[in-house]
Amino acid sequence: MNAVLAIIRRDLLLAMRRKSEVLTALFFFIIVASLFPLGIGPESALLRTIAPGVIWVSALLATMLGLARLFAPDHADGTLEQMVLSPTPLGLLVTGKIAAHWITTGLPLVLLAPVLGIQFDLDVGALGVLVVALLLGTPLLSLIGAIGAALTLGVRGGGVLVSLLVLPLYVPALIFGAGAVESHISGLGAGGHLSLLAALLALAVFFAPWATTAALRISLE
Amino acid sequence: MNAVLAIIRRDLLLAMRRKSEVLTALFFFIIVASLFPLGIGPESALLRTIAPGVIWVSALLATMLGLARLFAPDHADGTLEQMVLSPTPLGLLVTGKIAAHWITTGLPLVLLAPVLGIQFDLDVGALGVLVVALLLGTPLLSLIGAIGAALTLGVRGGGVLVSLLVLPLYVPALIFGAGAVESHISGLGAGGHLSLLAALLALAVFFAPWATTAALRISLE
Amino acid sequence: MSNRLISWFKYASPQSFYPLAGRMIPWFWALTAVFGVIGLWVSFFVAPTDFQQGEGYRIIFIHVPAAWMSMFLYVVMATWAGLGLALNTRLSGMMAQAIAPTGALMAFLSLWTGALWGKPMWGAWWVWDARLTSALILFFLYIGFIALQAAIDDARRADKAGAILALVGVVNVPIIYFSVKWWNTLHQGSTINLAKAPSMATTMLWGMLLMALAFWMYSIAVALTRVRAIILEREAHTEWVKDLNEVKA
Amino acid sequence: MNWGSPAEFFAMGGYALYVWGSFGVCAVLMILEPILVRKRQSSILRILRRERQAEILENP
Amino acid sequence: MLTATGLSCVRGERRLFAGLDLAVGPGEWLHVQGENGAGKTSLLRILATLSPPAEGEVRWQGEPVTVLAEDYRRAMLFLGHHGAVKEELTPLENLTLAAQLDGTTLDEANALSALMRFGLRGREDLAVRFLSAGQKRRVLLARLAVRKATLWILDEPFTALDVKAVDMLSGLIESHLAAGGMAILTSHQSMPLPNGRILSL
Amino acid sequence: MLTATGLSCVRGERRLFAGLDLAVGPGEWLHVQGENGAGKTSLLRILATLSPPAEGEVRWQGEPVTVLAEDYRRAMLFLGHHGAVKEELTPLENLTLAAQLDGTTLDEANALSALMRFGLRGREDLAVRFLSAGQKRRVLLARLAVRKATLWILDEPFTALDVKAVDMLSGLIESHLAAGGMAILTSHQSMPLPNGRILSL
Ligand code: HEM
Ligand SMILES: Nc1ncnc2c1ncn2[C@@H]1O[C@H](COP(=O)(O)OP(=O)(O)OP(=O)(O)O)[C@@H](O)[C@H]1O
Ligand SMILES: Nc1ncnc2c1ncn2[C@@H]1O[C@H](COP(=O)(O)OP(=O)(O)OP(=O)(O)O)[C@@H](O)[C@H]1O
Ligand SMILES: [Mg+2]
Ligand SMILES: [Mg+2]
Repeated sequence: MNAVLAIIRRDLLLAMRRKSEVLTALFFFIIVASLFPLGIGPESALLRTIAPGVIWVSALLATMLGLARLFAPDHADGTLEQMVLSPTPLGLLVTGKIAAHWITTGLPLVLLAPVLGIQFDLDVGALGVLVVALLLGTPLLSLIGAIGAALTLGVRGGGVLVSLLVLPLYVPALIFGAGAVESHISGLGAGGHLSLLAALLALAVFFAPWATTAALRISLE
Repeated sequence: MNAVLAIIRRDLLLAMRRKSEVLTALFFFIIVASLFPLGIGPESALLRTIAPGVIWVSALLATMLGLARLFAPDHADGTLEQMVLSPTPLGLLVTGKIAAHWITTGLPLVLLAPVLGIQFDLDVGALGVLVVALLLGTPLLSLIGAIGAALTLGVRGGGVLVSLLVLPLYVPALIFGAGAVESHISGLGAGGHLSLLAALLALAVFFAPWATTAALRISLE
Repeated sequence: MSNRLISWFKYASPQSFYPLAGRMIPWFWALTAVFGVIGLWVSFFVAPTDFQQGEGYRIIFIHVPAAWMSMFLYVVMATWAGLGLALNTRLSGMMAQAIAPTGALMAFLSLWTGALWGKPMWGAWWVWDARLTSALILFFLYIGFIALQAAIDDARRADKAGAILALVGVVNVPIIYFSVKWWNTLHQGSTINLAKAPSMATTMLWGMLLMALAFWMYSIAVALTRVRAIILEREAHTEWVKDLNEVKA
Repeated sequence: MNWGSPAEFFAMGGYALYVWGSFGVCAVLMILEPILVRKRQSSILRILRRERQAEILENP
Repeated sequence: MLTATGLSCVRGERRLFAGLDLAVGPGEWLHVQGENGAGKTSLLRILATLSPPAEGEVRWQGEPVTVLAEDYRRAMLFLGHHGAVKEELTPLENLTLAAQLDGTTLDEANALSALMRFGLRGREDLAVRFLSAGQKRRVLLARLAVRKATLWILDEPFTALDVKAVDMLSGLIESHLAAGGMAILTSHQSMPLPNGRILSL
Repeated sequence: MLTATGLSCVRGERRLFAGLDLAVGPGEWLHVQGENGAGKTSLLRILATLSPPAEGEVRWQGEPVTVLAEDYRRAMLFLGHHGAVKEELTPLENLTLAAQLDGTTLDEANALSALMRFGLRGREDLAVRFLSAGQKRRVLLARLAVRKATLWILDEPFTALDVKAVDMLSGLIESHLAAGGMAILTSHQSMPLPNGRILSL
């Protein structure tokens, strides 16, 4: 347990050192979401309709961009080798790393999403649902993404390959996440979507660290 | 001139070696464009309205992902140092690299865009305008992107930082590119937008390699 | 019991599977031809014209088999991959690798034929229908599997990494399917629902089944041929490969 | 029998483009795939034979 | 006591070594020698359980290392070609965090004294990326002074080090051996250490 | 003839060296010595025009190198700590493409013979990432044999090389000097080359 906290602390410290990375993921999120009004035009009714989808897709992409940072630096400088050789079980260390990834990538997105929602003219209730959906959804994205990041580790062109592996697996999160906001807006209530999202999250918490650990061991072989 | 061809050949050879990278950038383009309907909903009238914007934003993002590959590998393994020290003027080598980047990233996007257009139910005329706009726009994206890639070289977290620098610069390309298709659809004719895009391209061909070279020298110092 | 286990493992070694596959391939090609010819004959000459869709419906005779095979092959591929991970047999990974391209081909064919069908029927090449969308995602999963394996040089590592991806995919495919379905019904976007396709004449069903059998046999034949090539590539340095008749010749 | 003449058969009741487009691409791909696989097989066999030849030459 | 029997290693089509036996007991060290590309690094990675051998088995105190897993990893310390130091952290942070990941804690005083010992005085708070090639290497080697392990597996530990640092490091290895430790090293230069057995690949 | 006058180098708050003068004429070589972190790499990078000096000036045949630019770069070859080889290309491709980027062409026979000379027979067609540490280094050094340059600036060229390769490389440097070339080297080991002047940092 101590080691998990240590690795979270370490990754947060590293993130502080290269602050620009964390901030840039955030700005990426904002910029991508803001590109749409530019590409599509300013009608606010149209924008309100597409808002949940656009915000969620932007969150997906921002998370995905951060995945390259998840294991690759540790792999390149040999730290990952040392982790595998460490007496602490690898699974724990991996869980710690995923948690740190969520804190540095997912959490800021959740906090920032309302601002974007306001840009797209969403009302307060919809903003609340958006935040809750992202709060459930972003850890899911980190967990699934970690599998992809581990699989593509040390593979040439891994940085782009990971998107190919991970984006299709993100589809349910996207559908339920954006769906929650949409069905709230259309008056149907977001409960169903949100509980499905929570169920997926529970499933992923259980399986993803295990699959990630297995994938890491394979890529180090 | 010989050296330019040599570097284009070298970069294409490298791209062949890691074929998966080029292909994956393509699939990234397709997947991102396909995510939007999943986030927004399947109504085809709505989708047709947002299609040009979505396709252009996806092209922007796919190009941007490839930027990390533009100079970073050469920088990491010291090849870039050798290029700076090479008797061939750096500007020529840089031009070659940008050309190779467009051939491996931009050109495939142009060829694939009609398929996406069909998914979004665009008609044949609109598809034609889309292709022409991308044909003018993607070299522009490569040229502008190269400046960003050079500036963020060797900077920690450069991979994400580059998106922050480059995406705002891509806005004019996005507006005129997506605008061309939209104004064709609404019957206004795409000529104005396309010629603006061509003008931007001419400007960039002139200035971007020069700026990139300067930026490269700075980041190597 | 123990006897059967041993012989099973014997055929799980590439060395004994290679000739066995060689002997099986012609039979599967023959079956492909037989089912294919009868199936085509039924689809074009026996099955009646559809009263709603005219002759255009005949696409169904390849569309549905391709769609079925694309889903079935994914499960088969993941099973082999999982076996490889669990039992550490070399052949399993090679089988998974051999099946993937054929699976991707089937997924592509179902999309292609579906699109060519949709145009006359719905007036659009593509709609974001639940089934179409999940078929598209399945295609992406295949491509991801192939790209991952291609990107890893070491064959054993590629097998294991691919296996994990395939297994994660197998857990996800149903989730994706249902989520897409739900997404689609909520929006009530598409006007035509595939599930409400016209009830089929028995001859149509027969044609479809025969073509599905032909596709199935085809997939087995191609996968076996490909696995033989993979075995040779991977075992090139072993003695038994050097002693093969086709190498000596 | 549904068809009066070959021409009718090829016209497919006006759906020729779609039906033949489907069956055609399907046929092409399903012929191409085995050919490519055979090529892969024969190219690895060729390499193996060449290596064997070289080995024989080196230590007769 | 580390023993390995019948180890063989295949890379690509190439068999690097086969039927290799070795044994290292308390107080002993093994010098793995061989030309460039002979397979020294590959052997060390097998001994460290980072990659599996094509054939053969590695045993620690009589038990196969695959069975021991964690216990073996606790007893063993592997330092390879790679830095395994984070470029944006300082040497001090690198050292304390590495200890925490191993499940132990290292107080600042100990960490500082290890760094001093490795001649990094005045660089404790400079990010590692500013350090010179040899200084980076020293940060890595400082782990030897703080992590308790019985078996040291070091791949070319003397690379990039200046004369003073080489002396320091060999002194450290000697006292490790004197205390009953074991070491497996590779190096292309003659070793400034007595009594090593030599394994030629 | 390379001359430098009054060079000084500042990194962060630290002045690594100041008022440094040096001169290397045809047939001469300079051995830059110093502890880890003394500033050897920094000096070499200044001489190679990769970073500007804080004070002082570097001249080539009497002209400042900043003025000569391309001409100086054509006459000079710098090989640093970094590999500067592409991991996914083969040694052969690496060598020919490096030559093309320098604006010369290298036919396959010459490239192959350079590789043979560096003991890479049988590895010409293996991607560099599969090579061992020493083999990677050899691919880089093979450029010495194919690129014509008067001044060689080599940062720790003997790292990771085995005894045979060290002999080979020093032979190469000797014949370069005998032909009127110049060389500036760093190394922590004693150099297997005669007649070097020593510059201690
Ligand atoms: C790009 C377009 C299309 C794609 C990707 C697609 C995909 C699929 C898939 C994956 C299946 C198998 C599903 C299952 O058996 O559960 C299927 C079956 C079927 N499709 Fe399509 N389809 C497309 C267009 C169409 C069109 C336009 C029609 C009819 C107007 C159609 C009618 C059918 C029918 C009748 C079945 C058989 C259903 C059954 O046996 O249960 N499809 N399609
Ligand atoms: N896929 C492959 N095909 C053929 N040979 C390979 C392959 N991968 C690695 N090799 C060879 O395996 C060897 C790996 O050696 P290793 O890294 O263990 O050498 P080493 O003894 O540590 O050398 P050095 O002294 O240079 O560090 C090299 O000779 C390399 O050429
Ligand atoms: N920002 C900084 N602040 C303080 N010191 C710095 C800074 N950047 C670099 N240094 C110091 O500058 C020196 C760089 O030395 P350089 O890399 O030239 O050493 P070197 O002689 O090549 O050593 P080695 O033998 O280890 O390769 C190191 O001592 C390093 O600690
Ligand atoms: Mg080695
Ligand atoms: Mg140095």
